[in-house]
Amino acid sequence: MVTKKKEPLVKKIETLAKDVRKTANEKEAPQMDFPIRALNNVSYDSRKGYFQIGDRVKSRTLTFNTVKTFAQTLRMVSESKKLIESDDIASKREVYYVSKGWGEAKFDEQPESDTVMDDIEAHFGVNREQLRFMPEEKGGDVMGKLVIIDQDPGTGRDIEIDCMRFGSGAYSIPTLVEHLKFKTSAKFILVIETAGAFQRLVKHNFADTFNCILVSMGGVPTRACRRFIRKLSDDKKLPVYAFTDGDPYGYMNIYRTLKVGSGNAAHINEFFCVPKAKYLGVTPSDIVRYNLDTHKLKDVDIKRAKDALKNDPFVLKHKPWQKALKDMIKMGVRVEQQAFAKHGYNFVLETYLPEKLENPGAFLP
Amino acid sequence: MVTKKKEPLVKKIETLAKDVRKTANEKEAPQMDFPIRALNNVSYDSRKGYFQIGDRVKSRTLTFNTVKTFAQTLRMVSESKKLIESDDIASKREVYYVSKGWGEAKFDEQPESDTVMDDIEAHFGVNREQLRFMPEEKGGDVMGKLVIIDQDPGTGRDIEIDCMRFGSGAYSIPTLVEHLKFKTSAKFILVIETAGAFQRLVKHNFADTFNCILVSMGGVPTRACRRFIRKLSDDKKLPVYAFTDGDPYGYMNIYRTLKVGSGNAAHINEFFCVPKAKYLGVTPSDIVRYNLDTHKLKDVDIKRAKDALKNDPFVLKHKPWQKALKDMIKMGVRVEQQAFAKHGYNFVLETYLPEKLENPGAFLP
Amino acid sequence: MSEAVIEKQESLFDVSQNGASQEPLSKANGKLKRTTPKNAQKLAAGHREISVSEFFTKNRHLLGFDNPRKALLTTVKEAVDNSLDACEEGSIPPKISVRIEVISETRLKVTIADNGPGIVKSQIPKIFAKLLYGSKFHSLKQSRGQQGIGISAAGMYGQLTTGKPTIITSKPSSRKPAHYYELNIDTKRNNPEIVKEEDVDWDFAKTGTEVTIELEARYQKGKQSVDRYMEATALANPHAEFIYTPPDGEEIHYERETKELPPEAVEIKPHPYGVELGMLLKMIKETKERNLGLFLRREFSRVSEKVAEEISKAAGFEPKSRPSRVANGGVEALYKAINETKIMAPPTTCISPIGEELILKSLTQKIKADFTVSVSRPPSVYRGNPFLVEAGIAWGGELPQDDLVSLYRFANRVPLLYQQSGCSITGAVVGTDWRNYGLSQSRGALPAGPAVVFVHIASVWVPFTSESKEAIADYDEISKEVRLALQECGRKLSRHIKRRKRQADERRKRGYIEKYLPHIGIALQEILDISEKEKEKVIGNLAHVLEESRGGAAAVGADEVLPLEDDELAKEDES
Amino acid sequence: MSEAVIEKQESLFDVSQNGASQEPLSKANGKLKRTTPKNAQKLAAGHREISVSEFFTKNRHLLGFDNPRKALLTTVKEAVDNSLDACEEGSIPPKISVRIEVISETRLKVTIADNGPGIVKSQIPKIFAKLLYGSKFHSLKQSRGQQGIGISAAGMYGQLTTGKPTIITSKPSSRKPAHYYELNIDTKRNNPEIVKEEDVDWDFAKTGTEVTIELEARYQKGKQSVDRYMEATALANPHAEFIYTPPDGEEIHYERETKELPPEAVEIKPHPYGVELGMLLKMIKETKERNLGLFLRREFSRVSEKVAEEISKAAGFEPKSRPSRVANGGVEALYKAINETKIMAPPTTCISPIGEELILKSLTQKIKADFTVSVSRPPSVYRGNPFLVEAGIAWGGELPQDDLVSLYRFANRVPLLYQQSGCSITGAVVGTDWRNYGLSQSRGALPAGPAVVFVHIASVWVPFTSESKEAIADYDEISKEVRLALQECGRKLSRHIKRRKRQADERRKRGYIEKYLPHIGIALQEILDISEKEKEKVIGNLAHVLEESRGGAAAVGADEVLPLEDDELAKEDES
Repeated sequence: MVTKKKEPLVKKIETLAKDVRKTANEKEAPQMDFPIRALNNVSYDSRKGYFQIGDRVKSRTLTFNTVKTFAQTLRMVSESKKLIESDDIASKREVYYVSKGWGEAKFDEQPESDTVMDDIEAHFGVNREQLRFMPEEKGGDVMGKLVIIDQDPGTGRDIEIDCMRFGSGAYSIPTLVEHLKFKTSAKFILVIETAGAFQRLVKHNFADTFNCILVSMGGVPTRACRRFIRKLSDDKKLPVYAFTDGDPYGYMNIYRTLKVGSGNAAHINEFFCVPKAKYLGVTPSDIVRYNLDTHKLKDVDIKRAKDALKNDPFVLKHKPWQKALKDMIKMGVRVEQQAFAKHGYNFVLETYLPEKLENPGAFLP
Repeated sequence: MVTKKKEPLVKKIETLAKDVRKTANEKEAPQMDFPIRALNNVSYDSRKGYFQIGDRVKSRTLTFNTVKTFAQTLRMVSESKKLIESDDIASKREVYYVSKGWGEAKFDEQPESDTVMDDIEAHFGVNREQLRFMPEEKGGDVMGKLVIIDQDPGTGRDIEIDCMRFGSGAYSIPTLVEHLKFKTSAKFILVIETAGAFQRLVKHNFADTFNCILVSMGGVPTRACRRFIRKLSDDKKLPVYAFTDGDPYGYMNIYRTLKVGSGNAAHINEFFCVPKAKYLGVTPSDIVRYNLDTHKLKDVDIKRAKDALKNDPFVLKHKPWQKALKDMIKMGVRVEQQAFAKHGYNFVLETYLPEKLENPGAFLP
Repeated sequence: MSEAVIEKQESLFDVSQNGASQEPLSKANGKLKRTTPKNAQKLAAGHREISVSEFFTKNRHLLGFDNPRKALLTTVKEAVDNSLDACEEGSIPPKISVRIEVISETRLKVTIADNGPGIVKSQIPKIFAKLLYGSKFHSLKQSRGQQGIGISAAGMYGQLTTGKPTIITSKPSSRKPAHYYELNIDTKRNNPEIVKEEDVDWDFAKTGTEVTIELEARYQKGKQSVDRYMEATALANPHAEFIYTPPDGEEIHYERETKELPPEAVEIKPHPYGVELGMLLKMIKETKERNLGLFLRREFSRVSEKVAEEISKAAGFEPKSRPSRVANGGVEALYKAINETKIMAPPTTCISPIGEELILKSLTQKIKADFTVSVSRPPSVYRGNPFLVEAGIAWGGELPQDDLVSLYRFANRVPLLYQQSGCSITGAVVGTDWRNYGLSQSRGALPAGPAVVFVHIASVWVPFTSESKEAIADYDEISKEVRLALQECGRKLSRHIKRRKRQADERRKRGYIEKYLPHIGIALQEILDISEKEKEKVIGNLAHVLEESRGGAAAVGADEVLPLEDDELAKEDES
Repeated sequence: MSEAVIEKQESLFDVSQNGASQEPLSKANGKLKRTTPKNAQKLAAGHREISVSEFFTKNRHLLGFDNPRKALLTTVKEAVDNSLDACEEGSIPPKISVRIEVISETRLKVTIADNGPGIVKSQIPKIFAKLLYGSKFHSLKQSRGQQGIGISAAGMYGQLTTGKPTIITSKPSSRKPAHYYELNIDTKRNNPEIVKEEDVDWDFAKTGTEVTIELEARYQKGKQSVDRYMEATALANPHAEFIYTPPDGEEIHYERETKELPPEAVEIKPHPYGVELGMLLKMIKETKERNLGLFLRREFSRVSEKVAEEISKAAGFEPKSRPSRVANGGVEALYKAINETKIMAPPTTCISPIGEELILKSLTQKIKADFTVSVSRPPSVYRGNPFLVEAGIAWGGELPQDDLVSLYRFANRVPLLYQQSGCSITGAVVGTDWRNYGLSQSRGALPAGPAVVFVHIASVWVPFTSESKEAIADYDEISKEVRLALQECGRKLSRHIKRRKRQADERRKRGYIEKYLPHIGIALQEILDISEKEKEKVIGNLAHVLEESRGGAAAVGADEVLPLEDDELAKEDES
């Protein structure tokens, strides 16, 4: 393992520890501050483009009631410092198991350790990945006009990965993407909800034909996936178009999370969202225009749409989304990406997407 | 699209259609046979190595009660022929949507079309992928000492994908793998349940150190994933070692499905299982040997283990598995892959796996 | 709430009547303290007899006057039961008018008139204003009646809550004017108090009786309403005509289905199997028969000379033994002997069924259904008591398609409106597998579907689960008969439903040819690239094959979906 | 099942007593047919009076003899109630023995003895073998008693089911021998029948009464058992001593907590607000007072001269008006006037509470708990009836930790064992938020925890929901008082529980210093690479800080988990 020069985050950790020691030795109760991670401490500024955490802060002072969490927080911070210094990583689950060596201070259930981890992220204003804690799940597949520059884990030397050279396969995004660099001649990134739709576009060489990069999210995009798209689009100034099922889940849980982040993760949305993403489809108006087969909206869909219309700062800012959700509620139906197959399997790539891509200005914000 | 010479499967489809026409014109009721896909028509022969379908057959004769399914079956078969001839593919969901153009013969819900698809697979004794129907989900990640040979979807020319050159990323297995070819110098394939454990091994260059190929299944392996491992291990005569959580789900739902297939898919297990797989861990005896932190078995775990001991032809054939399941029930606990983190994050790759790999003869069958 | 109000008020009322132990006013307002202790002599002085009407004034819920809603139903029910019984005893096809009028928010006036034989003048006051005065209490045969309490209790409740007397008009002779009475009950003495009496004209019928009671009550629709009671009563009494005027106006006329009266139930003697030890002792003590054999033969039914001898000997006596000898210490042996001797079941002439035909007519006329079935079971016996079960089902038509069926329960032609869930009739309906008969049914529930289910139990002694007489106790013998009756109805119904279904099926299948065969044609055309003409030929041939196969279709295609017998194994290949 | 058996048997019994309309044997076995129609004259001949004991023989469930299990409880309850009442009236601290013996599988013998004043010889037969004979029916004061039916009904039930007479031994004088009687009831005439009588020695007490009844019954443990009844009765009657011998042997002795008898409840006149219109009419018709004013003042409580005048005038009369004038059409106006006039609440001397101190003593002695509280509320009034609520809670000790609390309900010191869920006491317990007082509680359920909850309602007239007198009706006034009493107990309890919790908390927190502070030390050492000595210093300082902060700890750390207020938004970032 190579020891690098002290990282700024390590310094921050040391400062925290020093503060605790100093306060203790002054016979005062040490204290840690955390921004409050709740919807009423979140704002959405369409210029900034993501859900942003507000000013409200919660202080955790050392008391009998907080002493266990206090100890766990410091031990986890220390764990993070060790990982950074040894250039290692640990999954959230692994960190939870590490705590089993902490005697009485161990976590009983993983949600407890995840909460402390979120607190630490928020306290330092960094993301979990910088702390060297990584999620269990990786981040989706990529193919198209893109060369990714990574390092060989053995030699540390740069390697280039050409995402046009995967045949029918694809590049699987790693959990940590911060160190990746890119080369590309693509004109846009098309982000796709389902692996099935992705596979069809791969099979038919869509990326080459339209000179683009395809990303498959496989449902709600993971942090790694969002960060990858964000970094790629920022570095290479590429527009990002989202293509999901036409239902409140696709609109709100998938697309909105991709674009502006979530309320719960407001303290790190800054890094983990893609503000420049635009919504290509499937929109409620596509249902009519392409005469698509639909399914009845479920109660949970309607609830989700109504909640969004009422509470979601993103929707409240964007009239077109309000209209889309209202239209959907009124039509009472939802539509899937695969619905185009009714007109032939390749209708989606031969007709729908080309027609849509001719006028990106009409995409939903 | 390039038209190739007539495939054997197309001939089979034509034969079926001709039979129907001939019988009809003789004023007899046409009939189709399907092997019965149920556990009581399944056998396990440890020499063959997979769950095998028995002789019992169900005949579907054209009657008022069967006429709808009959029509749907023939239309889907025709769909398959079109896909083969145009060298195209269609996801299960897409096929379901295509049926929406069949008027009264359309499928109301996808499970109906999936059942007809299974019937067709069973009737022709081929797998769905040969019919050009593909699942929605892809098949897991790969990295290590492997070069995959695929074709460029645009040019149709061979391309080589070096799985050592992905940095922190990985190769994502496509839904169809039949056409892939391999070059490798690896000594074995290590198949891993969780993405987290996989990522740690990638990060620490395990594949290079141990000269192997790593495959991440992400839970129960998909058909594509199983087929990929099977094809790779057959073509290159590589042993396959499985590394999962130590619980009845990891043993039965993940490992057993990987190795011998499932009862429901007995008609295609021949292609979709990896009979030569061996179970590396985590075994119940590892819990004691490595002093691992455990979780209490849930009721569903205990039920799963007891059912397997009672009914599963695979378990009934292998004493060591009976012992392992009984031990687990007796200990009343399960263990996760991440549990090794208690001894340090890299204990698993620096100590556990090397110790295990020194004696593959001791792996569970 | 309202129940309790009543009880409280009664208590105050009673006290006001009590002259005993009135202490001076000053004392009653004093502090709590112990008064002089009473010895047995002093205590004895406080004891006195209590009249039955005083008792029931204080406990009127015992008679069904728990709350204003139930008080209304009880009043109507008691009067209608009396009217029906009177008409039947007079062999007059009943015509009964029931009218409910609103006096104020909490007060209603109920008037019931019948065309029965009327009541002789001298009996009117006692029948309507004396508790425990009646004709049916002692008879062992099927009857609607209570025990000579009902109508007087209703009058007493009215008097208590409104201060108004009960008004009776009765015309026992077609040639003379009617008697008119206004009556109160003197509750202290349980005796009628005549407020007014005179002769009047009355033209509802040639003979008959009319009673009017004003009472604190509430009219409310629903399953336990007077509306439902009238509807059900009309269903179970197809020989009677009812004119019902609810408070909201619209008169409802239930026509009779027959002019013929039901066969009269004959009174029988008790069956030996049904006698308790204490009673047997009492009977043998009080018998006027001169020996054991005669006692057994004459005071019980179904005891022949031979049986009497058998019982006597088994008990260690002779048929000639004197009853007093047996009474003196031999009763337990006699009791045992009776229950060990084989005795013929009791006669069943004491019960009077409605009859299959009339139930059918009644349901057909009164329920707007498509199809009606009925069954009248032969009499059976439980614990020495003869009983008989009848059932009917009306199905289809305007009945609601998806609700649970409406269950009408009757005991001796009287509808049971309360305690449906605790009743063994309900149990038997729920316990019958209606899916066999074409209705849908959830586990442990009534069947669902467009149907009315009618069940009548007729017996000398209906075993109710409680004093409120609204649910039948769970006797195996009775449940079994109910089940058999329902199954018989069910089978008839099922044949009907199946026929309907078959017809619908035929139509549906004929549709299949048009719907699905063309798709087989399209597929063959696509796969084999055949001509339009050849495609049509194949479709035509297949249509022919299907038409031919129609008969055996159901049998062949039964196992359409492949069974997946091991859930755990089946789940694993979902991708 | 068993309930119905009883009913059926009664019916046969009654018939056997009936000489009327006996037809020849041959006829009873004949075919169903209509006999000659009866006209009013013939029908009239069938009417006759029915004795109250005949009525109750046929309807014994009305008196609590629904089934063998309940019959046992009712018998014990009636006898014990009588004994307690007798002792109290004789100002003797009660000592009562209850013994249940097994005769056969279905037959038990119950013997209850008391040390009351005894009964004079001449009264014994009527008190024990005549229904509706008693001393308490007419008095408006708190009493346990039924209406002169209970013990005679128990005897009648025993006689009917076993043929055995009721056996009474009573000693009204300490200097003379006791009277011994064996009694049956002549049900046809509702009169006692003396089987045997003699003078005997009896040594349970100086004076007193013992009654033995053999009956068909079942002994069974549980919430509705005699065991529970005895335990509860002892709890609510701390001035009484009980010696209870259940059939399985082991004698249980409940000691008395005081020798002092409860204050005697004084009889009062009815309050005007509680009178129904019908009663008022009757009262004014029958009054012997010479004018309206005196009638109002003397026959009601709380009517002063001034109030009487006010009422009279409001009704359009003068206080001097003759009652007969008012009776003649002025009663409705009088009724209205009464309810519109302000009248003082009734005197509360008619109720006799147990008292806070005795409830406390009783609970402390009889429940193995750690901590006991009690509350006796001041009297209050509902609808003119005075009443009073008392409550107590015993907590901790050997009581089961996780079960729902045991609720003991009482009305006038009599335990209520049935219909817990329908009772407004239960409603008030469920409706109280016990989490405020340190017990856990699910929505709509009794609280859970190691506690016994005791609630007593004492009143001249307890408003039961039904004849079975096992549940109290939902009067706002009563529910409110129960709630207030429970809340007062709850607050006391909560102080206790909080103190306990605080102590446990202290211990727990002291443990925190040892458990968690070293980990803060380890983390600081790891991060800052400090020496072992410096680490110990920091830990020591932190321990000091924590010890100092102990007081305010609870307030500061309340919001430990960050709130996620929008579920929908919160879910999306799970990776």
